[in-house]
Amino acid sequence: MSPRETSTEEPAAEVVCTGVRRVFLGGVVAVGGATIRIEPGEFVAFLGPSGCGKSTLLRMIAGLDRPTSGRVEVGETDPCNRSVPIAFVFQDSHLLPWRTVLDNAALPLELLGVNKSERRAIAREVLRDVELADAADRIPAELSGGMKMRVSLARALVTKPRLLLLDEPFAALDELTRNRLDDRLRTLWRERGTTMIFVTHSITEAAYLAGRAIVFSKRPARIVSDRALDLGTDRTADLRGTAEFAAAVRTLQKDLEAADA
Amino acid sequence: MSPRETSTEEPAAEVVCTGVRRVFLGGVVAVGGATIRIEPGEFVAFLGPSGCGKSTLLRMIAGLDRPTSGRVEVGETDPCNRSVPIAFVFQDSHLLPWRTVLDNAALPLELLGVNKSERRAIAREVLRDVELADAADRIPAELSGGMKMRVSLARALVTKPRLLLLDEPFAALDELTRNRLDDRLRTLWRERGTTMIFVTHSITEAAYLAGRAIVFSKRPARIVSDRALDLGTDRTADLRGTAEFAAAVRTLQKDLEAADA
Amino acid sequence: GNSQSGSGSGSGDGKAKVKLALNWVPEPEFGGFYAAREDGSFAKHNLDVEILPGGAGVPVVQMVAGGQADFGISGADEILTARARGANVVGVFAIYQRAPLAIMARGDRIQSMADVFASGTVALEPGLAYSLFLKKKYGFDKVKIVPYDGGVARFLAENDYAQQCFVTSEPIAVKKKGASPKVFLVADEGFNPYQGVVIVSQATWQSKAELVKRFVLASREGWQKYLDDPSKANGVMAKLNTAMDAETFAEAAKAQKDLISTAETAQKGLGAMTKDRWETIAKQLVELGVVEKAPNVDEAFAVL
Amino acid sequence: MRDAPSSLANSLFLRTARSAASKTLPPFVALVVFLLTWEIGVRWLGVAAYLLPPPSAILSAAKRDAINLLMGAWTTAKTALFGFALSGVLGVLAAVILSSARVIERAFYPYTVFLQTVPIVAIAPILAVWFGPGFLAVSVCAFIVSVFPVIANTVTGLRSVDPALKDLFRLYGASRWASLVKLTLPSALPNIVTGLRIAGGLSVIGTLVGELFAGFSEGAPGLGIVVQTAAKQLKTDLLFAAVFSATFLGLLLFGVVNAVGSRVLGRWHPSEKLDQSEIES
Amino acid sequence: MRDAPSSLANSLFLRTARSAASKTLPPFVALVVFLLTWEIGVRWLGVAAYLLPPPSAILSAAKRDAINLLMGAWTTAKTALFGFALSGVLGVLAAVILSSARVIERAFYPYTVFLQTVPIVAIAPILAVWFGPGFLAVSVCAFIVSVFPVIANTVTGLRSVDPALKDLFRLYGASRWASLVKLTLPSALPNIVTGLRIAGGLSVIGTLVGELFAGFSEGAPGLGIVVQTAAKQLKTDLLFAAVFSATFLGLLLFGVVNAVGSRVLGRWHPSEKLDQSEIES
Ligand SMILES: Nc1ncnc2c1ncn2[C@@H]1O[C@H](COP(=O)(O)OP(=O)(O)OP(=O)(O)O)[C@@H](O)[C@H]1O
Ligand SMILES: Nc1ncnc2c1ncn2[C@@H]1O[C@H](COP(=O)(O)OP(=O)(O)OP(=O)(O)O)[C@@H](O)[C@H]1O
Ligand SMILES: [Mg+2]
Ligand SMILES: [Mg+2]
Repeated sequence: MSPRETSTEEPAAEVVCTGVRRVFLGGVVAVGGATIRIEPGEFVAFLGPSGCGKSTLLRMIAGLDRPTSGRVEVGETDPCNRSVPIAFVFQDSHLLPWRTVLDNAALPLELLGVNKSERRAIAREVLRDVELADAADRIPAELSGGMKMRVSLARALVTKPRLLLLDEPFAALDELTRNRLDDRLRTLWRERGTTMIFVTHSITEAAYLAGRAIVFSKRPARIVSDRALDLGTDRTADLRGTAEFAAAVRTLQKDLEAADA
Repeated sequence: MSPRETSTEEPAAEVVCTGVRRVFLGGVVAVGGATIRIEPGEFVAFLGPSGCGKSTLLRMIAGLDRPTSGRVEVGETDPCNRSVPIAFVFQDSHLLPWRTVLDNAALPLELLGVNKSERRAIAREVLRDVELADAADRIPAELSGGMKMRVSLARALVTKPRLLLLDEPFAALDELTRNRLDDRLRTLWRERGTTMIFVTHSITEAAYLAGRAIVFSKRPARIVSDRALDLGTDRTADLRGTAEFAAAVRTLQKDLEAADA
Repeated sequence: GNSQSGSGSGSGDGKAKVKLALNWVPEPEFGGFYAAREDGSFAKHNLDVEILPGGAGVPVVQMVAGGQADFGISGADEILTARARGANVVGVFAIYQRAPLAIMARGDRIQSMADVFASGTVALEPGLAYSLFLKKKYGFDKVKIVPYDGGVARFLAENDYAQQCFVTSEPIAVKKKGASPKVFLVADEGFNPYQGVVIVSQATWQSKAELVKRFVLASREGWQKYLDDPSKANGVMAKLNTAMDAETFAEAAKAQKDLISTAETAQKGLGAMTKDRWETIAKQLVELGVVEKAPNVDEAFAVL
Repeated sequence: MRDAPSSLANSLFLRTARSAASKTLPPFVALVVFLLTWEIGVRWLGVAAYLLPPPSAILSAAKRDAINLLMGAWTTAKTALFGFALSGVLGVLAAVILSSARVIERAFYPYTVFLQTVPIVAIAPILAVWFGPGFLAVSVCAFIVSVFPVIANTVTGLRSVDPALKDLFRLYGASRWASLVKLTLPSALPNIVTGLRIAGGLSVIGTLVGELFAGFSEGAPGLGIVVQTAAKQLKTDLLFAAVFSATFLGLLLFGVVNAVGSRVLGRWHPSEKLDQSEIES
Repeated sequence: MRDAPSSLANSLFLRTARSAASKTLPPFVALVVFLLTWEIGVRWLGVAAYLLPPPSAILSAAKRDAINLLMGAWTTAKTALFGFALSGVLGVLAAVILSSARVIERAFYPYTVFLQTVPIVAIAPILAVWFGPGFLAVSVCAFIVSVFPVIANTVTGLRSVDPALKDLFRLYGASRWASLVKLTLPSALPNIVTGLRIAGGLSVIGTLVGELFAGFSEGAPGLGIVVQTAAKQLKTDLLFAAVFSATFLGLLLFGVVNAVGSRVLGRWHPSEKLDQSEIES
């Protein structure tokens, strides 16, 4: 991954949720009082049953929604102020249907005022990283489901945010591509030290990627477990065969079963 | 799963693809000459890299798209004639945004002319099977990603089609829910004997569910391998621990690596 | 199916129900008909007349020719033009012996009709025969011709602005706002078609001459009453046309008196028409290019 | 403790009141500000009252002639409403037929422009002779003037249906009728509502114009006639009073379309969604 | 072998020709059938020529008065085009301002209905006095008549933006301007195009009416004057010739809007997508 070259490295952001609740109109409690503190530069995986409130929590952290009660702070400010640059890979790809893949990927740079040739060069590079170099000139309607998600990922990676939120970015990808992108993401994290929150339904993926895994209960989302995953910093495909990895996966599995009950 | 009770059981349909090619405007070859014969009542998994052409092939089998050359036959007729009832879980949920979950799920019955109370009763039952009984009165905009896909699954299961096509139906679900739904689907298949084609990126899911797995190459989709999975008819969670299962998974993994190269 | 409007069909009390289509809202120019209705002249002649007031654009000639109304109000020039196009209507009673059509203008500069066309802006309704007549007589090359917009606001707002008018209407309205318009009748310039002409379709005229005759007699009586004392009919019309106040009604009724009642009508009765006049108009219309060849005036009007 | 329910009811009442206020207050304030600016502007600039009277003069003319205006408005309203209803029904129907096949659309859609460009003066004689002068003929004028926006918007709506949903209906062998009723028309609703919004105002102006060409009335002359006679008599205050009465009719139709629209579109369509801020507060 | 490229070119040519034919043939055939039916119908039913002349009579009137019609059409076209352009620009601008805040929309959107319901007769004197009679005043009439559909459609379009995409822009801290230019306006384009489609026809009729109230009747009188003159002199054949000239102008605008629309919307929007069958063949 070769994201935008900037001269000054911005520090990773800290995320603090304090008693965050979100009740939707009609009384659906999506998040039922979550208190989480994520240190700058952490790589955290969110796990939990379908419909438990993970996406809702992520949206609040991104400042796209407000808690009904409780507070969210990113880099010590309200995320709704947009003072901390955040990137977000939504659960659905949400591409602009009238733009080519290239210009979709370059959108955040465009909004930052980067000039056309520069932003296109950067976007082209990131598209190569997500294995979409040959689809740069197509429009979203001409892409497969997995390709759309990869464009959406590329769009999040062109900038250098202080916090990167990923909502099941690889669910629609085959295992091989997924593993490759896992590795890229991990490398990127090590290079940049960005704070990352990663929602996934794959326990192995969570264990492989994250330094910490938070498991949520069925709706309303409450924290069932919050574990550090001490599997070292250098993670390669071999890790998947080790006993520690298997143990970590098993623990998370148990947590999830508890969450589902 | 308790789908619609009908008096006469319709036989499962046979699917025959002969040299099917699909070239999109602009010269993108999505499917590059696929010849497949699927016997009535088979449960086939399609595997392949992202963007290789699986969805395109499925759409042609459903009669929603026409091959540029070659022929598709379902139950010995052109699927575009709609003479053989087919159900399809699309890769995206594609719900009617103005309808409640219940009425979305009941849609195929409504189109068949089933009266309101009856179709709602059936839909309610199927929604219970996909663990959405409490969301029956919401509209799609109020659902999580995984919930939407489950509504879409419920919609496909309310009727008794002769052929059931599933395009990554469980990708957005957590592992536990996914396993439960895998089991339900397998039970349903055994009860009804419907022909099923199941696209998935999860090798273990493919091995667990299907009696036969077809692995496609990178775009344009060509068949890399076509294997029977002789893991017995009674498949339970225990199967996942067996050596045969691990072997089957390993073989498919190899095939996929070959496909990706 | 042209006569479904029930022309002459009997009503409950044996009166013939007929419709009279006006080409404008109730105003003194139709006063005689309201007088005939109010004072019982129509009833006396066994007529039950429904008066239909309309907007400025209503197609009276077409409706009478098409049978949607039994009687209508039009002008001699329009009748001849209509006949030339195949809409066969017949004039049977002419209210205005002298056309009330006029040009009004402001300013000391203007002493005659010729001065109106010497400079400035003149508002004329496109397509009117008399505007063609004025064009032929004075030429429009020194003035800007704009379409008459149905109102008089611009007349007050702009200098050097003249416009077409009905002597009974617009001049009175602007006088009330303190302006002193100079009014020049087109009739004085040599173009003087009968106006306020009651028309019937040729078919009606041929099949129900008796009914038409009764209508004309009643109208004549009504108009005589109106000329004698317009106040009662004015009161009725004022209720129907609220834009006009009582004072204006009275002034308009006074202003039109001389155009309706002339030496000729003193002799032949109100509404009289002569073949000479009709032939003059027919000739003028041909000269102005409105119609290709002069229609036969004998069929265009009927003296009763 | 015993006060709790009543304070709850109270706060509910306050909320409803606040929401109603937030809906009616802005247009009201805007109106007041606008009228004040007009009044002062006209006086200050010395615009002649016979060109543009100040609102106070219009108001007093409206009071003076209240009964006539009301009766005129009633005549016009009936006619406009019928023309509007015709536009709604026939416009949607025409759009459905036009969209039923590409060939039909190509062949006929362009010519519907004729309805929009034909001046009433050209067809008034035909209408007056065919339908008889009065209500029906004028309604048809209103219809002709207002139907094209309904057609154009509905066609856009029908065309914009999500292709994936079309596939879904095709897959389940939906009949043309079922697809139309259960998929295409509901998808097109936001566009249809917009078309009707435009048709509302147009049916009013169509009636005003139609009254001048095909309207005969003994009883209560419609607002179109009032406008024309007032112009001739230089009663500009009355003229504007009549124009505003017509606008009020247009606003009523607009309001009805909006209300029905947001009821039908309800919570599912973004064009009818409330602001985030409104949900939150 | 050597023939291959030329046969390829040939088939490409055939294809293009076929596609062009499939676009122009249906409206042409429809027109011919319509005119024939009209001609025969009018003669058969014995409809009076002064009410509705047969197409042949209209055609010969058009030939007879070709020069007047052409010059009138030119005058009208210029004016309508300017009014249309004003509607397009100011309408979209107004809609953007209206949509910029819920309060503004609530306060002002309803009153834009006034533009749609005000009769030209009411404001013509003001326009003529302020702008002087002629091009500008008439253009303003065309603008007033045609702007509301642009506003209403654009507002619907601006409101219908996918909330998820709005979130995306919010997330990346897009300025209001950037959101407008890069998200909201492109999303609203299908609606804007529909609004312009309606405004096209309306600007033509607005010009015809405006010419009667604020134009010139000598020099090069527009089609509105021709229509009025013909109506007054019962030259119904010329009247319809002028009406059809106006319709033709409307069709031109409609065609231009369609062409620009499908260019801009291109392949991404379903309302401009080709049929499956057309892709296949
Ligand atoms: N706008 C809304 N109105 C009402 N309820 C909502 C709304 N959005 C989400 N919900 C509900 O909130 C709950 C949490 O949704 P959320 O999307 O956060 O789940 P999730 O954990 O991301 O699930 P998944 O893994 O399936 O994506 C769900 O039960 C959902 O139905
Ligand atoms: N309408 C279209 N026009 C042009 N190319 C298209 C179109 N639809 C799909 N394609 C291309 O066809 C190829 C196959 O797409 P398809 O959706 O079948 O892939 P897939 O195997 O389902 O992938 P995934 O696993 O990501 O869903 C892709 O490269 C895609 O870009
Ligand atoms: Mg989610
Ligand atoms: Mg796919």
